[in-house]
Amino acid sequence: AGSDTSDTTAAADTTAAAEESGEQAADAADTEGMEEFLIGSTGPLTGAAASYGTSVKQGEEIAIQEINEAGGVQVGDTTYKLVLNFQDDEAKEDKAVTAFNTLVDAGMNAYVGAVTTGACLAQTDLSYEANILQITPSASAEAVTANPNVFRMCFTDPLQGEMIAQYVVDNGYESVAVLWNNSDEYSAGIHDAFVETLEAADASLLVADESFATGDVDFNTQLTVIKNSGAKLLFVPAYYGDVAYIVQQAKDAGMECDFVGSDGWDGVLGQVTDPAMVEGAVFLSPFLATEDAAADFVSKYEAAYGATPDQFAADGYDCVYAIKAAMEQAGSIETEALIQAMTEITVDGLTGQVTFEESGEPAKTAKYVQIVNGEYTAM
Amino acid sequence: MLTSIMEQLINGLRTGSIYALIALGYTMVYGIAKMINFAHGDIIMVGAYTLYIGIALLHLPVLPAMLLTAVVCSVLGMLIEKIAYKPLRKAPPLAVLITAIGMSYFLQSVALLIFSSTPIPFKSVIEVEGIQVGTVNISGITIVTLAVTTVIMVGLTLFINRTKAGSAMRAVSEDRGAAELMGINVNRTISMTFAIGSALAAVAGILYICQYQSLRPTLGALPGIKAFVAAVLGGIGSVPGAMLGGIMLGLIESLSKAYISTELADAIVFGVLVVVLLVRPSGLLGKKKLVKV
Amino acid sequence: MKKTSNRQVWFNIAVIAAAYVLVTILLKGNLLNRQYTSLLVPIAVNIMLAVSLNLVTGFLGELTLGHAGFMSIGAYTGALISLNLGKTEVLPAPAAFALALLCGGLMAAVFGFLIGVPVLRLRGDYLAIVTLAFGEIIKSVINSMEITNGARGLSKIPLYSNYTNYTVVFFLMVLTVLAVTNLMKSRDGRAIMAIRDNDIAAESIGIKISHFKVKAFVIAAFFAGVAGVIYAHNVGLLKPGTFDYNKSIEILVIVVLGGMGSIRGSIIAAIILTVLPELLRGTDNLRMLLYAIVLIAMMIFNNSKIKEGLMMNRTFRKLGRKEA
Amino acid sequence: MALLEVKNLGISFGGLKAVDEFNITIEEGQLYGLIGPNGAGKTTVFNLLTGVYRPTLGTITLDGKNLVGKGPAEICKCGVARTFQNIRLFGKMTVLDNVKTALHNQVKYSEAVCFFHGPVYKKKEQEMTDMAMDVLKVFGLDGYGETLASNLPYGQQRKLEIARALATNPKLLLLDEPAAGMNPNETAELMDTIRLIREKYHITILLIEHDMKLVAGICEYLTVLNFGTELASGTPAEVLNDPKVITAYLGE
Amino acid sequence: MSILKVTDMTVNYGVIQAVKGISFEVEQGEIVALIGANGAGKTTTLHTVTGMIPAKSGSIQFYGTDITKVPAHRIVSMGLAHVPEGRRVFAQLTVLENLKMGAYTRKDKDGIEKSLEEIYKRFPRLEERKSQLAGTLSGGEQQMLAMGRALMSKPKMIVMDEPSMGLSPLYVSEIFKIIQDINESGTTVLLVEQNAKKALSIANKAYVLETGNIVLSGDAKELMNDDSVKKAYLSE
Ligand SMILES: Nc1ncnc2c1ncn2[C@@H]1O[C@H](COP(=O)(O)OP(=O)(O)OP(=O)(O)O)[C@@H](O)[C@H]1O
Ligand SMILES: Nc1ncnc2c1ncn2[C@@H]1O[C@H](COP(=O)(O)OP(=O)(O)OP(=O)(O)O)[C@@H](O)[C@H]1O
Ligand SMILES: [Mg+2]
Ligand SMILES: [Mg+2]
Repeated sequence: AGSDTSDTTAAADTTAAAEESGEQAADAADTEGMEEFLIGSTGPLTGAAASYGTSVKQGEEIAIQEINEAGGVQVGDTTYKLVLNFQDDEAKEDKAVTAFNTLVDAGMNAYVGAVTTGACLAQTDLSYEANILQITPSASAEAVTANPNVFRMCFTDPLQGEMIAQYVVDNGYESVAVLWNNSDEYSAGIHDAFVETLEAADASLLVADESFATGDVDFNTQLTVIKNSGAKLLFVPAYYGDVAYIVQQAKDAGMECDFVGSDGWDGVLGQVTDPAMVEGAVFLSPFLATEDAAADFVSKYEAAYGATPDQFAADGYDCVYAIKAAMEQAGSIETEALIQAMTEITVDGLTGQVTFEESGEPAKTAKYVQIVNGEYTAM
Repeated sequence: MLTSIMEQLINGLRTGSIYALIALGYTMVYGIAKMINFAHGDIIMVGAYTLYIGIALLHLPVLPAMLLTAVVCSVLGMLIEKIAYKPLRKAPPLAVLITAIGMSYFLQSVALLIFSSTPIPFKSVIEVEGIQVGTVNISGITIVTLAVTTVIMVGLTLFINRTKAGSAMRAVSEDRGAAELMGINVNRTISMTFAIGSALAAVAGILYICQYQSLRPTLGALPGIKAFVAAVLGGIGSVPGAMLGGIMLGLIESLSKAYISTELADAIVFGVLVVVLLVRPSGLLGKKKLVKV
Repeated sequence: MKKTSNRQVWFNIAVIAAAYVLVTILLKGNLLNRQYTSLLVPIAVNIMLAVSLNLVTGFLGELTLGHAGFMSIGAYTGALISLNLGKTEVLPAPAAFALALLCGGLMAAVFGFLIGVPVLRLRGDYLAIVTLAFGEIIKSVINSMEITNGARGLSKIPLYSNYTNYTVVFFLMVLTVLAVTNLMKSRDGRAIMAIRDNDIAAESIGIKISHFKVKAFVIAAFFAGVAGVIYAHNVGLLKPGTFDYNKSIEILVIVVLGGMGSIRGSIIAAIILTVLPELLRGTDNLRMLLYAIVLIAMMIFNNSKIKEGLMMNRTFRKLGRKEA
Repeated sequence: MALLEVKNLGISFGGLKAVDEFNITIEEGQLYGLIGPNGAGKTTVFNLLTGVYRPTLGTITLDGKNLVGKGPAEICKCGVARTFQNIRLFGKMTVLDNVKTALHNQVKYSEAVCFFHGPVYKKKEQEMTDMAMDVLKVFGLDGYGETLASNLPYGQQRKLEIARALATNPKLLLLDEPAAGMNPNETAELMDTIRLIREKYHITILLIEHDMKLVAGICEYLTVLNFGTELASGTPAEVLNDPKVITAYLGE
Repeated sequence: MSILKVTDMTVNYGVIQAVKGISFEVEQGEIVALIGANGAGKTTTLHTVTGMIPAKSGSIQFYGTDITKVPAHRIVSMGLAHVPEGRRVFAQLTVLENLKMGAYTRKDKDGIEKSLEEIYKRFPRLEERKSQLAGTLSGGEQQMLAMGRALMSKPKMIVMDEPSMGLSPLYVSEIFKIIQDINESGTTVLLVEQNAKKALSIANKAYVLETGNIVLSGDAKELMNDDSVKKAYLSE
């Protein structure tokens, strides 16, 4: 793979180049006689959700390259070189199963994935049976971590919903609207928890509850309803792709309410034609590309892929480092030892300092990010 | 309440006019070549990216960039026809449908490889002031889209019914063999149909991207399907029907989202479609096909 | 003539037995890696879907784009049954699964009957669009229902029909294929094909068009429903979005590639098109591109002179044998 | 009692009265001819008799049973079968299956048998094949059993259509220009065949034809249609010498 | 001068050979009849001549130009029109639109109008029904339309596939008169007919086709008196 040098654009060329340099680094490492540790990973590389999978993959690639260049992972007496095998699952459950099994066939040692919730849920029992450590970068439904071998890097949906509801109450908004994707479990999960928490606090706060479906690009109808409801704040638990359309059309419709978003908003600045549209918007994010801690990663990522990394890339990156930490802590690459070690490690990642509970959930602090002067700013 | 209904109607018009524009291309190709060109939506996508290349990368002025888009799409349409559909002229119609689906996958994957899956923001190149009707604002792009769609609809109707090339198209759509016997070059006629259909897709791509301002490889898929539905609603093969169907679809969508349920909006829209077709089995303006026994 | 039909039967039995033995050897001997093991059930599901769709599209001659809708009704009905009865051990697993299969199929058949109304009034592309609409309505309604858990879908569905139970799946697949094959060689099947070839003539010889059109839809829906139940109990997870028109089109692609009205073709195409994307895994980001190219190439080849030439050689050889 | 009685039949398309106040009575066993200029409404009469069109006026009774309002399938079950002016075969089915399909209401078995076959299936199918082959033999088509209907030459297709109609075991057989596209020799052969099937199957035949040799040769009674109404009726000798008929239809 | 010259032409449908190496010629100003039983290959021959299906081997020359591989639509503009078997009128187009379609290759507007008038004169029924959809015409009316449509291209030569099929006796005589008319006004005619007697009576020359081979040929009047022809096709 990666030898398709005939591609036409700059982006593709750099991708190929990055992969090649990765391979070269790996080749160099080979001569030092390192053992290989295969990290399997799946996510959508094609289809409508492709950008999320691609981000995770690229984040992982950066992390692996860094680790290998720094001499691999020292486990007891052996040094391991990390190798990534990323399979496309098209964000479909059935494809996720075969993608996962392909990785087992390839002899993977640990698994990072899946990127999307449905695909991930289809895999957790398989990884449990196959006795493989699984860390999902971004599958956020609660049920994902039910098996003891599964850990999660991102926040759960309900957690985000609750936190944002709290934010709304704390900041004294009197009328709030929510616009969510009813065919997406991420959006639905956050929405439900949000509405529940908000109504528990004050049932009169929520003045409009509108939804849309995956693939929709026109939100004018819902926005008109929201506008006419007089909401002062609009909460959009969705990914940046949808958000870009929503804020654009909200601006065109002359809406003046504040925006608040879930972590899916990360990357929204790269998606709007004019940053002014999202000026002042607040969203929850574990990752902030403008922070000093991320500077190194961001510059590497930009050099390799010609794009600013988003939350998905950061999650993928951190997952690889979590595995590295677990390997070192366990002093072994046996799955039991790795799982045991997961609850003992602390990863100082791009998405903050994180430890893992036995339930598989991450313990880390959420950051609110505000867009100020067209820049992401920590609050 | 009245303003809100007005506003929602205008929202419906806004999406409806885009559907209508795309549906025109669909109906045109369907009416003549008797095939559902599933790749039509993806030609729209190619059109959108071409405009982007013209303006953002080649720094062309707006009009030449649009022209470039139309040319690229027309040529692409003809190429697709030549490579993928023409070898299947004698095959059952469904074989062509499947090839069209393959073509749709193909275009999407090529776009994905070239431009990656991350959406690219793109600022509208059509700057037209909206108009204020009472308290309601109709955006400039909606007006432009409606105007363009109407002009195209009228032009296409005249072209098909009044010109020689148009009548050749109608003959080809009925019986290719007999058309050949009239001295009509069937291959060229079909090629031309695809060229025109794809040029319409280019126009749709331009207006679409100016309206929604974000480029992604899959952007043509959903409007493609919606427009197909619109074309059938209006009576597939009927040019005015495509326009009517598109606008109706937009209006129904908007009103059911606004006043019934956003969650069930799709179900309602399709439900209305089913009911309309049960009452008028050949769509709103479609001609009932006569079979004499 | 009688002899040949007997020979045909024996040949079919031999092929089925051989296929079963082959699968067993591959699995028991651990000759198949996990990737391909996990394809066994999807292949069977796709065969069932394609063969049942072929009944409507290939034999009855009506283009439908909503087959995934029937599949989803079967899948959800079956899954709800085994989640509520099987998992809570109200019923033993085999009984729960059998009930799930039956109810899934029947529920889908009921919807197949409902869609019969438009089928009787509409033709060609109008019908295609209405079936597409129907599929999307089902998706949309399932997505907003409480009992189906909306967009989050159903999970932890017991894996009654995963590869460890391939015997059951294989049996159901064979049953579907045989039922449809037999049907097409019977009086009902001839009536269905007659309607496809010339409905006016079919009516003129006393065939009730409405009856057989609805019947074909009901039967096809039933088997699609059963396939859906198997799907649900193989993946263990259901989401409404899985069953959109893209899924329907995927099935249609199999049917058309295999040849309209050819059951053997449907089976072969189902196997090829299920395995192909997996074979292309090695090609990384070129995968979908190659898939598209291969699909177009296969369609063109299927209708080309080259293939005609190959087939002709075969006919020649056959003719030669007959004479000899 | 007459087998078929049509009274005051009428239908119009748009403003055009295609059939108007048309009457015809056919006795059992008769070989009856319906002739008339192009566009006179002959095929339309067939379409009205077989339920393809619904008359705006008039009554049709077969064996005392009313046919108006019944669908084509039902009318077929009542015992009326037809062929079509522009051939309508089941093109992608074999010649044998074309005829077996027409036995649909003669030989029946249950749905379960359709799915699972078994001994009943074998027996009934064999019965159908035998019956179909019998009919095909009459038309000399028994050698073409496994040929696809659409690959037959035009003349054979016409014959297959008659065979298919016969297989439904009708009381009344309607033939729409059975000799069109046949040369005189073949027409002569066809005349023999028509006579033969009338004897063998004891049926009544109403046929439309422009070939006067055939009409004069086999029809016992004729009705001439012009502009949707009856112009003349009688024995061939009477009708074909009627000056009205000569100017409107025959010429010379 | 022989304006159509077919040499050793064979045509296949898949493995079936429908025409097995036939040769024939049509001279300027002639009416040539092609007769033969059902399935003899007459329609196939005509289709091959006008480029609708490809010849497997052999050559076809029209006015000295080799047209074996020329596509059908170009052959029409070279002046060879075809009245196809089964009429093939454009069912969803009106009668008038069908006729205009026949003049597709012509550019002389006035000439087209004149031809239209001539055709209406020949077939008054078509004028009565000029705005009716062709698909709803009766069989015979459609046959007239097919004929009129072919004439609209003002061809040098016209090939007709069973033009009298489905026509009433009155019109059969009329059609043959029209064919003679057309011929007298300078159009060469190649005629396939089941009504062999009528065909031979107006033809100059005739060929008899049997299972893909020409088995007899010669002067039409002589063939009319040939015993085997009499027996096979004229059956008195
Ligand atoms: N569905 C229809 N719509 C409009 N006009 C029709 C329809 N069916 C028949 N007609 C008209 O009714 C008249 C009678 O048609 P019909 O087919 O019965 O004639 P016919 O006597 O069978 O003639 P032919 O001998 O040429 O076949 C014709 O003028 C025809 O154009
Ligand atoms: N599309 C086809 N596919 C296969 N065989 C065909 C096809 N068309 C014609 N044939 C065969 O070719 C032979 C010649 O057919 P053709 O139609 O040329 O005969 P014809 O002389 O015109 O007969 P008719 O008088 O019945 O019109 C016949 O045996 C026929 O079955
Ligand atoms: Mg008639
Ligand atoms: Mg012929």
